[in-house]
Amino acid sequence: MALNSVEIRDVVKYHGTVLAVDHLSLEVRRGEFFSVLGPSGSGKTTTLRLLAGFERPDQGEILIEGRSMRDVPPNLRPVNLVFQSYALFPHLTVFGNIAFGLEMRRITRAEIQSRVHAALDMVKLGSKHDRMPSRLSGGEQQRVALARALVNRPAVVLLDEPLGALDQQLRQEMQVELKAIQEQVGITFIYVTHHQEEALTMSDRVAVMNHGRVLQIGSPQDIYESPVSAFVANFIGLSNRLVGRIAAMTEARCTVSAPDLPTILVRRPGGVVEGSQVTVVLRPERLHLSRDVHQNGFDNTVPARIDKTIYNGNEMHYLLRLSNSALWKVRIPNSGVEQKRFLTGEAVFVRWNADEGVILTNPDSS
Amino acid sequence: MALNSVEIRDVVKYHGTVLAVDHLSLEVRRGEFFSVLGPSGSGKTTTLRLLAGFERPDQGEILIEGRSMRDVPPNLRPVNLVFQSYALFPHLTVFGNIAFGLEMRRITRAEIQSRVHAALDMVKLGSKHDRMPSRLSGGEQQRVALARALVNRPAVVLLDEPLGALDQQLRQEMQVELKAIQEQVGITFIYVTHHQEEALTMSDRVAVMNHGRVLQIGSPQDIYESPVSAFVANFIGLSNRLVGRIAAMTEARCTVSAPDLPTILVRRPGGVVEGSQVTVVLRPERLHLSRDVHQNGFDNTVPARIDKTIYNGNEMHYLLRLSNSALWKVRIPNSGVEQKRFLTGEAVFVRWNADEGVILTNPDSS
Amino acid sequence: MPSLAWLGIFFFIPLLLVLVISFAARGTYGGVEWTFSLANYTTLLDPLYLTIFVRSLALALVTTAVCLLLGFPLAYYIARAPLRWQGIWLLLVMIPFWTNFLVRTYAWMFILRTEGLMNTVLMNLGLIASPVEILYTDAAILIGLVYGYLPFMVLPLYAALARMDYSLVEAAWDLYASAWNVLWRVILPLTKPGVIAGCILVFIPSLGAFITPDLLGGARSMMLGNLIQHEYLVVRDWPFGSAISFVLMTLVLLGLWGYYRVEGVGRMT
Amino acid sequence: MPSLAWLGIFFFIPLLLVLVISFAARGTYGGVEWTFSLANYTTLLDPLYLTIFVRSLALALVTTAVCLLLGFPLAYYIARAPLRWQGIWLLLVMIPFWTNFLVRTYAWMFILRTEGLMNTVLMNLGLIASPVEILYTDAAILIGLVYGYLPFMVLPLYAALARMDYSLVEAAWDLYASAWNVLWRVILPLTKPGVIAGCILVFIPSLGAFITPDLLGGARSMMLGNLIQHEYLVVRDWPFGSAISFVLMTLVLLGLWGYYRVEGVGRMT
Repeated sequence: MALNSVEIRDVVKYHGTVLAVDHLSLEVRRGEFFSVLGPSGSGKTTTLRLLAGFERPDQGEILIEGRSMRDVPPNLRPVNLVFQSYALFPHLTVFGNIAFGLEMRRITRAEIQSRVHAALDMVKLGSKHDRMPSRLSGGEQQRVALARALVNRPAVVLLDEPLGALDQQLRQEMQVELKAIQEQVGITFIYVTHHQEEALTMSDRVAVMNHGRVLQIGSPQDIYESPVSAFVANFIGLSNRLVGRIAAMTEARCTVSAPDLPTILVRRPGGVVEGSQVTVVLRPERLHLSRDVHQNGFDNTVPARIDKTIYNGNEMHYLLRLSNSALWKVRIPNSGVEQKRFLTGEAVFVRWNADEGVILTNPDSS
Repeated sequence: MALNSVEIRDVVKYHGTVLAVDHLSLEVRRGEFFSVLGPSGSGKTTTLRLLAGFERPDQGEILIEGRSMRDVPPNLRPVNLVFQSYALFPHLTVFGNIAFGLEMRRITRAEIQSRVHAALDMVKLGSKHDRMPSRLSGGEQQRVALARALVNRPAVVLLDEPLGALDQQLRQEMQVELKAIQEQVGITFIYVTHHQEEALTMSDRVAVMNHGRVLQIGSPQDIYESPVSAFVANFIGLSNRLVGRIAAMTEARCTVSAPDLPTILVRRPGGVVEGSQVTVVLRPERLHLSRDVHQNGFDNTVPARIDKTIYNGNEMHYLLRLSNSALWKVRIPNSGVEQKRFLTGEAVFVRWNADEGVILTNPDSS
Repeated sequence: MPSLAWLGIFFFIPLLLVLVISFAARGTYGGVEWTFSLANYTTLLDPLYLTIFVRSLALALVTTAVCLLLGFPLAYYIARAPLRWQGIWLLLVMIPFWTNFLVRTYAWMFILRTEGLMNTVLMNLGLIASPVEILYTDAAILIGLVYGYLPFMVLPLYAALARMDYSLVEAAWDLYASAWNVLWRVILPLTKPGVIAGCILVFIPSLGAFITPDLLGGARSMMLGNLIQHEYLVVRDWPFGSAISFVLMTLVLLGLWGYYRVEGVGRMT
Repeated sequence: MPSLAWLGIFFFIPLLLVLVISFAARGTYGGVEWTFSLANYTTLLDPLYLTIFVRSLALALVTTAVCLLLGFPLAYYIARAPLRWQGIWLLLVMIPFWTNFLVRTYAWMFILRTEGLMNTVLMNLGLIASPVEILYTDAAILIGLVYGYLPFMVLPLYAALARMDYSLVEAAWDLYASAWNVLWRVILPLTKPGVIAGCILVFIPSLGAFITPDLLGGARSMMLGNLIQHEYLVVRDWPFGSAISFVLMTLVLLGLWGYYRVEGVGRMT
C-alpha cells in the first residue's frame, strides 16, 4: 500500500475566471491529522471539494490511497466529508443518517446495526439514535455528522470547518474530543479551517494556504515558531514586526539596526547577508515589560509607552507605542492579586531574548 | 437628571409557564459600558427586550432616565437596539438605513444629512453610504447597525450579541473599536453576550445572569478574581476546583484539608468557620509546574501526573490528574525555544501561592 | 436541452397559433379563412368593445384591490400564528378552491338573489325593510370574483410575509416608526414581490372570467371573458376572439415586462 | 378576531348552502324544493354515474402524473439555474396562464384536429402516412389538461426545490448514493410537501374541469365536471349537482386530512 493517503499533484482549478487553486501539490500521510489553514477565499474549501469529487481539477492529478481519482465520481471515492453545515438528512433519524452510507453500499442489516451503534457510542450519542436531527443541539448534530462519516471506515475523512457553528466553549471541548477520536480510529483526517487555534491544537501537520497556494507546511510548532513569511506569522496568532538591516553577524546571532531604535540581537538564520533588509517577527507573549531600564537577563531592551491596556481575565493585553512610532502588542499573564499592572501613558521597557525573534528574509510572499 | 440611565426594579417576566426573568433589579449608570453576561436561556436577551419595549414586564418597573416605561411603546422610548442579526433594511441603502430613525422623528433633511455622515465617519464607512446592505461584509453590516442606533443619540444603546456573527479575528478588532466609540460618544451601552472575553475586555461593569437572576455584579476584575459562586467562576474563564474542609485559621489565611491531598493554604475570606466545607477555585494560568519537589517560593505544592498536553502557539495547556483523581487544567505561556515542556505521563508538582486561591462558601448558587 | 425543446413546442405553438388566427377572417360557416387582415384589431377600437374593455379592466382592478385589502391582514395573521396553526389556516383559506367553480357560483346566486338567504336573514333580523337587489349587478360579480380568487392572493402574500425577517419590523418600531410607517416603509416594500404576485394571480383570471359574470352579472354585464366566450362559442368568430385574447395577453405581458424592468425579475420569485 | 368572523361568513356559508341543497329535491321547473332526502346521494351509486366517477378520477390521476413527470425535471432545472435566470424561466412557464383558458383550448383544437396543424406538419415531413385521430379522444383531453395545469405543478415544485439545501444532495452523493438513490432517498422525501401541493393543485381542477373535456373530448367523454355543469345548466337539477360536488369535495378533504395526519400540516407550507 502507498505510504501517502492523499497525493495532490500540481492541481489547478478555476472558478470561471478566478484562479481558486494554483498549482497545488500536497502529500498527506496515512493516519495523519492534517489541517489546511487559510482565510476565506484561500482555496482551502475548493481543495476539499476536489478531494471529495464534487469538483474536477482543470489540470493536475489527485491520488487517494495511490489510486488516481480522475473520472471517479464522489459516490465511488473512499473518502467521506463532514460538512460545515453538517448537512444531516432532516427526514431521517440519527440512526438513519449514520446508516445511510452503509445502506447505499448494501451492507447487511445486522452489520449496519452493530456498526452504527459502535459509531454512536464513539461520539457519545448512544441514547439518541431515534431522535430527528432538528431535535439535537449544535454539538450533537456535529457528532452525528462525524459518526456518519466514520462509520463507513473511509480511507480519509474530510472536515470542512466542522466546529465553525459552535460557540467558543463547546468548540474547545470538541477540539480535544475530535483529536482523541482521530487517534482512536487511526483514519487520515484532512481538516479545513480558518481558525488558527484549532489547527495548532489538533494537527500533526498544518498547511497554510493563501490565494490558492500553499505558503508553508509543517508541524504546529514549525508554523508558529518559524513562520516563513509575514502572512503566515500574522495569520497564526498575533505578531509584532520590525523592519531593519543586518548590521553585523556572529556565528549564532546577528545584529539588526532599525531607524529610531536600539540595535536588536536576533538568532542568525541561514542565507542572510550583511546589509540586507529583513523583517524581525516577535510574538506578543514572548515580550516582557518593566519600568526599570537596568533589569538584567535579556538580550534586547527597547523603550516604549503604554497606549492602551485591555484586561482579559487570564491576561493583560498592552498596546505599546515604540520610539519609532510602531504599535506593538504585549501579552502578560495575570499572576494574581499582588501583581503590578502598567497604566496607559506610562513609559516602559520592552525586553526579550535574541532567540525569541524570527528573521524573515522574504518580506511577504503571500 | 437621574444619576442612573436605567433602573430595573424587581421585574418578573414569564414566557408562557417559563420564568424568563426572576425578580430582577439592576441599575446602570449614565455613560457606563454595562454588560449582561450569561448562557443562553439565562434571561439576558429577555431583559434587553424588556428595556427596548418589545415585551412588557409581568411585575415590577423599568425606569429609563428616571422616567417610568410602563405603557411606553418601543417607538417612544429613548433607547435603540443593535440586533444580533443586525436587522438592516435590505431595501434601503446604508444611508437610508441610518437615516431611518431620524426621518421617523421628522428631523430636517439638512440635519439628517450631516448627522448620518458624521455617524458614517465614526464607524469608518464614509465612502459606502450608497451601498445596499447585502453588498457589505459582516463587519461592515455590524458598523451600519451600530451607526443606525448611535445617530439617534438615544439615552441608552442596547446591544444584543452584536459581534456574535463575526469571526474571531474581526471580533477582537471590533471589541477595541466598539469600546473606543462608546468612550467617544459617552452614551450608556448595555451589552448582552454569552462571550466572557467580550464582557471582560469592554465593560465598566458586568452582571452575570443565570436562570433569570443576577448572580454577581461588579467590575471585570471583581468578577474574574473574586467570583461569588462556582457557576460564575466557571462561566468567566476556565477554573479548577477543590472541595475540602477548613482545618485551621490564622488572621490572614486558612488551611483547607481535602482527602488524598496535602493541606492547602488559602487567603481567609470573611465569614468562614473552622470545620465548614468550602470550595477552593484556582485559575489555570495562576498555577506553576515543576519536576522538582524542593523548589521554593510557593505556599502550596500538590503532586500530579500529566494526562494530556495541548500546544496552542502562545501557550501550552496541560490536563493534570491529581492524587485525589481530580482533573485540573494548567496554562503555561510558551516562553520560546529553550523552554522545557512536560510530557504526557510525567509526574509533576503543581505550585501556587495562597493568594491565588478563592474560597467559595456557597458551593453553587446558580 | 431537450427540456427546452419540448417546452417550446408545448408552450409556444398554441400561443403562436392564436396570434396567426387573429390575423385571419371568419369563414362563412364559422371556422377560419386564411387571409391576412388587421380587421379584427381595428374592430376592437369600436366604442362598443372599448367600453367592455374599460368595464372589465375596472372590475378586475376593483376585485384585485378588494382581495388585497382582505387578504393582506389575513395573510399577516396566518404568518404570525404559531407554526402548527399556519397550515390549518392555509387549508381553510383554500377551501373554496376545493369545490367546483360552477357550484360555488351557484351558491352565491342562492345567497344573493332577491328572495335569497342574505335578504331573508337580514329581513328577519329587522336590519332591512325590503330586499336588497344585489344579484345581477356588478356588486354580485365582484363578490363572486373575490370569493373565487382570494386564495390566489393570500397564498403568495403568506409566503412573502412568512419569509420576511420579523426583526426588521421590530427594528423599525425601535427606530421611532409608528404602526402606519412600519407597514408602509418596511413591511410593504419587503413583501412587494408577494403583493405583485398575488395581484397578478387575481387580476388575470378576473379579467378573463366568464362564468361568474354570466351567472351573477346582469343582462348588460358583458365582460371581456364573456365576449371571448361569445365570439368562440356563439358567433364562432374565432379570429376575432383570438384578437381580443391576444391584445389582452400583450397588455398583461407588457405590464409584467415593465415591472421586471423596474424591479428585477429575481425578486419576483 | 374580526377576521375570523368575516372569514367564516365569507368562506363557509356558500359551502354549507351547497351541503343543504344537496339534501333537497329538484323543483318542477328547476330551482329547489326544500325537502330532506338522501335520494341525490343514492342516485350517485347508479353504475352510469359510478363509471363517470371512475373515468374522471383516472383521467385526473393521469393528468397529475404526467404533469409531475414533466414538471419535476423542469422545476429542478429552474431551481439550479443562476438566480437571474430563474425568474425568467418561471415567467415562461406561466405563459399559458396569461391567456384565456377558452382560447388556449381552442388553439389545441386547431392543432389536434384531423386536418390540423400537427397532422399537416407530420404528414409533410413524411413521418405519418395518414392523419392521426387525436381530437375528440381522451388523449386530447389529457393534452389540454396538462397544458392548462402544468404551471400549477411547476411552481410549488420549484419553491420546494429552491428551498432545499443542496448540500444534502452532495452529502448523499458523498455517502455512496447513485443518482437514482439521491433522487429517491433524498430529493423526493425533502421536496414531498411541494410534490403533494403540486399534485393537489393539478388534481383538483383536473377532476372538476368541464371546458377542456367539452371541447377536446369525444361525444361519450362525459366527465364529472361536465356532469355537474350539465345538471346545473341543462337539467337544472341543482340538488343533484350539489350532491356530486359535495361528494367530490369530501373525498378531496378526506385525502388531505389523511395526508395531514401522516405528515403534519406544518410541512405542507
